[in-house]
Amino acid sequence: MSNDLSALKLTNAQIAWRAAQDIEDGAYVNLGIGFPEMVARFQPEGRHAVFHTENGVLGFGEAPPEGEEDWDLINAGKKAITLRPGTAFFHHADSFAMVRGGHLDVAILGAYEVAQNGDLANWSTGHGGVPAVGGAMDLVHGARRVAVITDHVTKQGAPKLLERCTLPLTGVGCVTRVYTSLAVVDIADGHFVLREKIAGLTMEALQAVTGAELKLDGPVADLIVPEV
Amino acid sequence: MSNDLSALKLTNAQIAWRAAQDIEDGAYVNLGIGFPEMVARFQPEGRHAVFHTENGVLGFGEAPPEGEEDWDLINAGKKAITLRPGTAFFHHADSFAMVRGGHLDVAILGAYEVAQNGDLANWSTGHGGVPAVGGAMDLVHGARRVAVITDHVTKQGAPKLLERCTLPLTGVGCVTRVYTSLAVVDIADGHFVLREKIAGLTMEALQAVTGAELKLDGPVADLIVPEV
Amino acid sequence: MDKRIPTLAEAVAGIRDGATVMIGGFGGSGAPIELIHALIDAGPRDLTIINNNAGNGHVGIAALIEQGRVAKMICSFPRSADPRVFTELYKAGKIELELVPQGTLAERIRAGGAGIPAFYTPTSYGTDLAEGKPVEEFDGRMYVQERWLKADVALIKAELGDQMGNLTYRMAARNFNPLMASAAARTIAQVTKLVPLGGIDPEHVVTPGIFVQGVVEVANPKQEEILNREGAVYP
Amino acid sequence: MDKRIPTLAEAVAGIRDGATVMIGGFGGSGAPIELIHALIDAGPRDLTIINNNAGNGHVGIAALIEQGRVAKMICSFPRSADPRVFTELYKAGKIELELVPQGTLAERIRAGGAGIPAFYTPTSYGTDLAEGKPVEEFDGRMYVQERWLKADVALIKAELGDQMGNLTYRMAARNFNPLMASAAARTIAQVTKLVPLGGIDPEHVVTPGIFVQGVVEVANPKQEEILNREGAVYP
Repeated sequence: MSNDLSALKLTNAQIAWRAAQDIEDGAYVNLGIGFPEMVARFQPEGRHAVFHTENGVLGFGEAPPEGEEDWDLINAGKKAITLRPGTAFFHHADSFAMVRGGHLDVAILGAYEVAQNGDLANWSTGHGGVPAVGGAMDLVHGARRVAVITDHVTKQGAPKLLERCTLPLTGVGCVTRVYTSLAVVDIADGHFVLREKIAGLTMEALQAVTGAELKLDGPVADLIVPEV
Repeated sequence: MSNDLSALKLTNAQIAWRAAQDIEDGAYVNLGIGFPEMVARFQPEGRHAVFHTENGVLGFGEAPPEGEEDWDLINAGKKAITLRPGTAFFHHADSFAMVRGGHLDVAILGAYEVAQNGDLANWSTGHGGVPAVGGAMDLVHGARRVAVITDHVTKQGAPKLLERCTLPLTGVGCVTRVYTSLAVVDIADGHFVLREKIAGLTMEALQAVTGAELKLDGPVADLIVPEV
Repeated sequence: MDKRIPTLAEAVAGIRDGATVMIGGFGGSGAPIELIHALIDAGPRDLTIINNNAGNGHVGIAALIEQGRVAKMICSFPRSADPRVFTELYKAGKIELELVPQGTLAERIRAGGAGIPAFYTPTSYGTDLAEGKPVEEFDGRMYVQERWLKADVALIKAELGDQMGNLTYRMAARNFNPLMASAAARTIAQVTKLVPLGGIDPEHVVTPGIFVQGVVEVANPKQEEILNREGAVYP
Repeated sequence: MDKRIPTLAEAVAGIRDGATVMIGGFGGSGAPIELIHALIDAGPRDLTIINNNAGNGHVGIAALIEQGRVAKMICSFPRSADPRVFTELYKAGKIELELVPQGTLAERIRAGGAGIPAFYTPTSYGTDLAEGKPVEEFDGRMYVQERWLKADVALIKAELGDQMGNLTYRMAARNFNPLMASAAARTIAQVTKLVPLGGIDPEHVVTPGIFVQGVVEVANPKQEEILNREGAVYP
């Protein structure tokens, strides 16, 4: 990845902000562990999503101040959360009934790789280490809309948007939109369709760091994100 | 059936009394709609079974006085019941998880026919009418012990204990003990094994009203039941 | 997010001819009588109704059947103290019946809500009700494959409800209601008391709001059992 | 009927070498730390442990693993803030791992409790975790067949408990606990407060006593998260 792209690209917080703009008021949303959790901070004024966590809480609030954690009240990332009016508790089978049964509107997950057919790899780097899958394989086949937020390329500069995933799959044909540090890309009919890209980034430069063809279908908007 | 047998035979309440004697203290018990419900009245002194009803109540009490019914608090026969300390409510899937998952100790059901291989027919007379099965097919494959209480013969005097059921089955090979108006019969290895019979009733007379061979395996006790 | 609906008529609006409708309750307990009567008033026909029973007397589901709105019943026990309405139409061949063992009915509905398209149960193996269904052996025992049940709409009855759709139930009136809430594209709950957000302890929520699309308050709901003892007829 | 057990040692007595033990909790919330430590003291080996995770730090399940008692873990996420114990043994090939997607793990346990020997889920279709499992198409979509999970013993943590074994939980500490209660031949619950019969509203019971064989009071239970922040080590 060139120095130019590094200067242009969105921060993780900005990617999360962009993803948050597409969440409707009242949507039921599951945010993956780690980076995706950041999306909750950027709900547009006047919209209130209802957040679901795999370990059995719906409609929870943000993290408590340090020192005020109740470690029985955590999210799937084992971080402390808080109650809000309307929160509900339930067991794990009911929690995944919500996931698998198609009751979530949106799941937003991280990715190692996303393929143009919607395949996602985000649970195993394939080599050594302890494999751990958590709820990702359930989420990708449950939520009505499965979106990915990710840097456009790996730390080594290799594309993460590919013709075909090389790492072990989390799910087949499940992702419908990818928010990256450079672009917003839909997946439709087995192709990446570019919707938005960073202003000042040429199509050629973007395509050069993308591992599969970026198709066009209508206008490409500028990906404009505030400092957050 | 001879007049002699009619004079000797147990009343329904007495059959229920006899069945109740085999229910251990603390057992989880489901009683079928109608006649089997009577078993609850005859728990031996000092023993307390916990009664389950398909519509989502465990550990309930007897019927309330007339006029004090709460029709949201009913059993599977749609009769009013009462709360006891320790009662729990749950939905139908959890209720049948208890049944199907093998958590009930005993289910006691009525029967049209019972076969020597343990097959039970108790839900359909086979001709016309509206078929209705309720929870019987679940109960026969769920409880650890499935017992039947029944008159030894039909109203027309025909045997109800048969080599093979003629009516549509409720379950295959599920019944392990039958309490009749004349005898207590176990089902083991595809045979009826006589355990108790009314005093004064000859083996021949009993066999004559039974549609399959009554085997012997150890002593046959007198079936002695108080006036109830 | 506010799922409150002001009137019963609005609550059942949009249920179209031919819809599959789950209706909560076991006998009269937990039966959403007011929603059913609103459905009768609304007029859709050729409905497939999923309930444990097939109505009793001349109110609720029995009234819906009596008005000729039901093409098919999926239930476990279409007999009751006064089931004349269903019985007559059934014997006349004017209503279809899919008879399902009660535990299988509950599990099929739960499966519909939980995204489980099929499961195996020992229930009904070797009986007429397993005819035509795949069977499989697990650990030396035979089981019947059963499919999920879903619906276009679920009409349920709850006790407390808030504007997010969180619900509690009253005693044995819980029965099929929470399962059906999860298995329908659109679930409408009549609640005896609408409470402010936070009015239900998060530990006591039985149906989380994610399963509910509309909540309508019916402050003094009728009990089918009492209506029938009074000889009530709807409409 | 009185399912109360006076001591933790008696509560875990009889768990034999080679047993399959479900242990409730998700991370530290709902983890029955005192029961796990009593199990360490009791000494059985070659255990198969079913839990969402594989322990954290040097207490609870991590301590059980560290003491060499665990032959196999069945879990969805054997990584944690400080998972050294499991990681080292796993890399050394000294502990077996069956990795199960979290929702499938929950559903398999529920199926074990509910008498459902197998079910179909879309989860893991087309991935390495579906290898060797039967697949089937329903309504044009592919699903993986998964089998029930059962255990000899479940060790769970609850909030209130009565002598019949009725239980409530505390917030997100509910997680796998009610499911595991239903899926083990013998379920032992540590409860933070033992209440008299009738002390739990029948509407608020989460685990009905039929799923519980023993209840032991642990009045001020340790929280794994806090123990680990203190650097605790067991024994």
